[in-house]
Amino acid sequence: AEVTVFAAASLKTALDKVVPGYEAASGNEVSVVLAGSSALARQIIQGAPGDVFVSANPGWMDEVEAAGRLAPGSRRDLLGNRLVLVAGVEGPAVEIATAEDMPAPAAEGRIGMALVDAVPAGIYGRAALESLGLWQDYAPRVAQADNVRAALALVAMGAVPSGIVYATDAAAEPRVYVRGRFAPDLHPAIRYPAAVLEGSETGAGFLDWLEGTETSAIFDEAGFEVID
Amino acid sequence: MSLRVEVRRAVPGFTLDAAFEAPAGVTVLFGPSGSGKTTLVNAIAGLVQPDAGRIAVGDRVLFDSRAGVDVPVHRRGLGTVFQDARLFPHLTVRQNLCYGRWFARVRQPLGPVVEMLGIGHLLDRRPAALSGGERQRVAIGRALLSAPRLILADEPLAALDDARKREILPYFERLRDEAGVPILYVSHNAAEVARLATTVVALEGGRVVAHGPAAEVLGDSEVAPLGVRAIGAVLTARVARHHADGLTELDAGGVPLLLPRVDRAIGTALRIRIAAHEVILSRGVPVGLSALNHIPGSIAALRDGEGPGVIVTLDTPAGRVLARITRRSAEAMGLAPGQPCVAVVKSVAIAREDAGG
Amino acid sequence: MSLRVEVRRAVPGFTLDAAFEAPAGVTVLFGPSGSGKTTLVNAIAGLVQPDAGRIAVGDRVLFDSRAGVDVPVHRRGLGTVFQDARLFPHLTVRQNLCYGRWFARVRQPLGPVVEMLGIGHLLDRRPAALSGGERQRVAIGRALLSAPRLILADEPLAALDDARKREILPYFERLRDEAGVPILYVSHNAAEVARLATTVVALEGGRVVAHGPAAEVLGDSEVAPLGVRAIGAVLTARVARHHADGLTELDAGGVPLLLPRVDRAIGTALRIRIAAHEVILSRGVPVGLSALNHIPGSIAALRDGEGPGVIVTLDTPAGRVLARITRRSAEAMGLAPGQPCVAVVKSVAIAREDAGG
Amino acid sequence: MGWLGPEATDALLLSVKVSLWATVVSLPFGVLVAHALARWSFPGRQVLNGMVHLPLILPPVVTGYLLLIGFGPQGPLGPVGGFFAFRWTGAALAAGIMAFPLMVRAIRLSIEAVDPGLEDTARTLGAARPWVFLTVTLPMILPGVLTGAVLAFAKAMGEFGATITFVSNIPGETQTLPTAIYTFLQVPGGETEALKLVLLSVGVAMGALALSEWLGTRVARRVAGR
Amino acid sequence: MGWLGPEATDALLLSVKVSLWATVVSLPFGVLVAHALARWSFPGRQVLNGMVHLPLILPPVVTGYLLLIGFGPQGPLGPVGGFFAFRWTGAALAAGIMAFPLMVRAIRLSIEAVDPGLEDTARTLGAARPWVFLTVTLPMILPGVLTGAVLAFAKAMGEFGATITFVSNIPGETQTLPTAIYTFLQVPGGETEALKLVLLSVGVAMGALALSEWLGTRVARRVAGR
Ligand SMILES: Nc1ncnc2c1ncn2[C@@H]1O[C@H](COP(=O)(O)OP(=O)(O)OP(=O)(O)O)[C@@H](O)[C@H]1O
Ligand SMILES: Nc1ncnc2c1ncn2[C@@H]1O[C@H](COP(=O)(O)OP(=O)(O)OP(=O)(O)O)[C@@H](O)[C@H]1O
Ligand code: MOO
Ligand SMILES: [Mg+2]
Ligand SMILES: [Mg+2]
Repeated sequence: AEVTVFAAASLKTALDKVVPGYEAASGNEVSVVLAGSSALARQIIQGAPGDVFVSANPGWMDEVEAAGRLAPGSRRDLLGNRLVLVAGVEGPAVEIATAEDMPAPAAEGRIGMALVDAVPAGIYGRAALESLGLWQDYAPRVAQADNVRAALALVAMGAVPSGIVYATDAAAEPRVYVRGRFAPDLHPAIRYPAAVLEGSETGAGFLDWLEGTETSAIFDEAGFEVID
Repeated sequence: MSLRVEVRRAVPGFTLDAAFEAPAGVTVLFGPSGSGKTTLVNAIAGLVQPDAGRIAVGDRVLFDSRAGVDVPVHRRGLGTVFQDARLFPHLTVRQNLCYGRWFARVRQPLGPVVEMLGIGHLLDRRPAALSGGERQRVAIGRALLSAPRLILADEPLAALDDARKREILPYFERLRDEAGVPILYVSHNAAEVARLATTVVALEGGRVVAHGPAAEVLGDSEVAPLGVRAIGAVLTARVARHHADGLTELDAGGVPLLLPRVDRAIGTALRIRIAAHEVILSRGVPVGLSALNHIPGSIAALRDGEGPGVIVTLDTPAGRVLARITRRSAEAMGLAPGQPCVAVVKSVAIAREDAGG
Repeated sequence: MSLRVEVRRAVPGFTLDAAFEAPAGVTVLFGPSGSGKTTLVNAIAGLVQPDAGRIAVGDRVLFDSRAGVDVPVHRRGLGTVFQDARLFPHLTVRQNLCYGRWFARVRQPLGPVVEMLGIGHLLDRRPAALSGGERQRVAIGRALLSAPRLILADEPLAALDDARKREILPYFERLRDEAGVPILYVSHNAAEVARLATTVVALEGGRVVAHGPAAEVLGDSEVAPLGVRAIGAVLTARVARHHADGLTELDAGGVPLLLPRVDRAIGTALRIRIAAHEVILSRGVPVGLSALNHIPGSIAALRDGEGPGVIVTLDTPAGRVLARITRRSAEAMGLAPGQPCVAVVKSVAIAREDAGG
Repeated sequence: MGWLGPEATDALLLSVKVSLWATVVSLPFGVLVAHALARWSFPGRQVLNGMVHLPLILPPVVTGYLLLIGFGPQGPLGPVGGFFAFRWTGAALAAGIMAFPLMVRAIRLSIEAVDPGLEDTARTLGAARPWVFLTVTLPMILPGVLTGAVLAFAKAMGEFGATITFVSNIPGETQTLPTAIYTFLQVPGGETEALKLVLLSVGVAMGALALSEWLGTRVARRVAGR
Repeated sequence: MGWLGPEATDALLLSVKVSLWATVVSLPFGVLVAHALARWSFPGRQVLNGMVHLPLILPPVVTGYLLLIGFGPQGPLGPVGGFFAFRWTGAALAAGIMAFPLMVRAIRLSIEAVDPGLEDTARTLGAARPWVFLTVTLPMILPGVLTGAVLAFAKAMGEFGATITFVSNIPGETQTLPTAIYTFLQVPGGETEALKLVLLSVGVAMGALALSEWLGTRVARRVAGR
């Protein structure tokens, strides 16, 4: 049987590692369709043939659910993530809970973020800065990229001194250094909801596999918080 | 089959308003540069739409503004040869020639046309590799091969040298005489006009200023539409004998005329043109002169021409003959209407180029 | 200033290999369609590169394959008039005319050229709104106004009617005589050749088949490069008197010749052409004839021409005169070398068109 | 193509297939529309012109979105949606639409350069307008048509936004080279893989371009008879 | 423009500014490159041709990345990077580069349609090649140049991928209409706002298109003297 998984593009690395194990165990063939959560959600609403949807954004999962495209009761929060402040220069990593905790690289030059009104990582980041009371200050300096990977690339290439990205992205990019971790309560919880799509026969099995211990290790290694 | 044209068309700065009838044969349209010849040809071809008028070839109405008739260009069955050759650059000469044939009612063989136009060695070339004259010859062949009901030729020979002109003119004559295809022929060249024209239409400033059978229009000393040098008489003669020394004797109303061999059967009617400026007048029959042709007659009129010239109209058994001489000679000779007089014409002055069948 | 040309250029199917020298004045280049005239003109203009050769105007070497000289087109200082007018479509007639002037060493006034060419009413139009002839006239004006060192004219008058031709030719003559600008002039037209040519170069199949002063080449009964009709003598004469009746008397080596008024000062030297086919021979001085000009002389040679004709060369005080008559007349008159004979030429037969200053 | 890995090979082959179909199928329409815009006058000419250019003006994502909605189950084109939705045919459609303005412009410009006098002459020789088009205009504009086709092909090879929005990024079905590149760019360290694909895509498109230049010169020489 | 809200108004004005600059500044280069490709022969002609077309072939994001790397601190163009980085000038650069192939193609086609005989004639009349170009070729290709410019403008108005990747999305500085549209499309329920901006953008580009058609006909008529 085949399993088509619609997943937010940022999950690629992890899913690439998960899939072979599942295929070996189940004998099913998995096709991973990667794109922005918004594009995937719209396509699912328009009838895209899939079995599982893993969104980087609860909002878009809500939309899909409202459109009646989810297998009832199959939605769950699969993963969580942390926001970090990365910089091109090495230094100690701090926990950021107040404005004073912000590391030096963020104080000057532009800050790379994903679109602060549209892309989840950007929305969370803006919320965090607002909680810290820094948004007014930082807003003019923010360079918004169309996705969080592009924001990270800005830092990696030295185009900006610092950026706010997911911990998972920072972990895999050798050219950047994590200089701060935002306290989880500064922004709404970062959740990657997953669900089986309506009418799918193979989706449930794959979703269960995603929650298995073997996969948890993979996600954990990639820097995600595995939610039980 | 005759062509009837009645066309009005105005563009800023120029109004064409011309009506004429062209019987079978060649109707030559002439007039100074900018007089509207090309515009008229285009209107007949259907390439420009007249503001008003009617155009018919025989019974076939091609355009009638009142009846709302406007036959599409490709149904008009006209062969056109334009001033600029307008060959299809992407086709070889052979393909250009065959283009009209694809659509023609009748498929003529390529051979005779190719040979007549001397373009056999060019068949596989493309137009860009042809000289100006070569191009024009191919354009003529292309039009001929489309088996048209009427041929529109807009100065088709303007770019050709004299030798080629002499070679191609007979084909137009043959078309006129044998195929019965009417030809509307734009030309500046007096010799071409005289040789080809059955009917002459003179345009000036978009209007017809003279119109009628070639003999009349060209023989009328008051109408000099081609300029003084073009005045001349057009006579009809029959081939009487072919002499052994290469001369052909014509009989023009009883008057023998000698000219270099004309390859026509004895008895054939020919039109010959005697240009007024090539005629010498003599009081009596001249002796000891190299000119062989003497046409006796009596003076019908003396009319002052342009400059120091006088145009003398002579009534002769051969028809009206015009002579352009100086006023000084006329006075010295005491010429007056009613007087007998002999027109002296060198045999070779009735040139082949000016004699047509 | 003279033009020296020596050019070799081969394209598949055609090889141009021509060398000639053109002294000051007009050098007419003629030959049948496809003989390489346009190719030669383009080589001189610098628009096609010869495979080998040398081209120089006066001291100025424009091209020399051995010395590696190849002056860029725009530095050659040549005025060109092409077979197709090649006007700039985006410029008005006025702007077209001024184009060459912008770059010219000398700024001639527009007025005289515009008037001479009769294009005053067209100045604000664009080329697309001109007739074929109008376009060509503008092209001529444009070249003239660029104040060139040498004018290259590739059949500039081919598209013009006779009246316009007659108007424009004098300007080429004036250029030749007054400005000392050498002109290389491609033409098919015998009258143009005779009138303009100082030197004649005949091309055939890419080779020079005849070359020399116009009087020689055109007066040589063996070289008939323009066809039989073009044979004629070119004489030099001086304006002797202007008569009240509109005739001008010339003095050609003591022989008086009358022709319609020539607007030149008394004493001016003129070249006149007497076409062989327009000459009538008479054993004695003829009487009672309208032809005014009698040139006495003696027969130098009798040569069989094409067809039934004979070409008679007459030595006269005015120079060599050629007459083309029928063999029949020659025999009837018993003509033989050494005999005295009179050439009879109608005054108006020495036409203005064929007389140039 | 072992060094590429099976996914990349799939993406490459799919991209070429999608781009070829997009080009070939849209070419007749492109010629037709270009001819209409260059030579006919009819009501709605300006509207047609505008519509042809829309994909150029709109951000590709918007075009993709409009296609998604249009061919969706509720969309006006829903009935044929099944043929395109989330299939390579849809990718070809998206690529074809995005490339269409380029194709039309190139062809239109070359039509406008054809001397109408030649077309007139063909008509006087008995050819009805469609024949004139086929035998005179079309052969003369071949270089322009070729240019238009290659531009369209190149554009199709690079099309990303509209494709991924309309038919997603399904490996083996709609994952073209550009979407594969995007996927690699989404993961840390994917740049090397992405670069490989970029070079591949550039190679193919440049090859097409060079071929077209070469063909174009030959065709132009033939047409001009030089 | 009250109904638009200040951000959308900013984006609109910025888009127009960026697109105009992109078009105007690249136009001379476009004409030059088109002329070189159409009429000169020199070593590297094919390479130049390929480079000009690269932005068409590459997914826009890749072009954006290449610009980012090229103008980055370590990039070969780093020294002038400051002029472009995260500024509207950079947006104009990205848009200009993306639009360049369209511009060059349009102009090139119209240059190829100019009768070389006319240029030859101008040379015989004393004009050196640059003068010939300015006084004969350029005026005759004006319709093509206009077409190229408008195509480039329209493309620039719709350019998104390369722009956001190169200069990010900084409201008032680099937030063009397409990025604003993208932003709205990313959030559930943002379609209505996005649609508003799409219509706006389409309106501007269509206006430019219509203007160019009108001008083009006039210029063509003037040039052809009809
Ligand atoms: N599109 C146009 N707009 C304005 N005037 C025009 C247009 N086309 C032609 N004319 C004018 O119409 C007149 C007739 O032109 P036409 O080409 O018919 O002349 P023609 O008799 O063929 O001349 P030629 O012997 O020089 O070829 C000319 O005065 C010309 O200037
Ligand atoms: N590009 C070319 N390739 C091959 N042959 C050519 C090319 N250009 C010209 N020719 C040939 O060269 C010869 C000379 O052509 P050219 O145009 O110089 O003749 P021309 O004497 O000017 O003729 P016309 O009086 O008809 O204008 C012709 O036979 C022509 O077919
Ligand atoms: O994968 Mo996302 O939708 O760019 O956060
Ligand atoms: Mg005309
Ligand atoms: Mg020639």
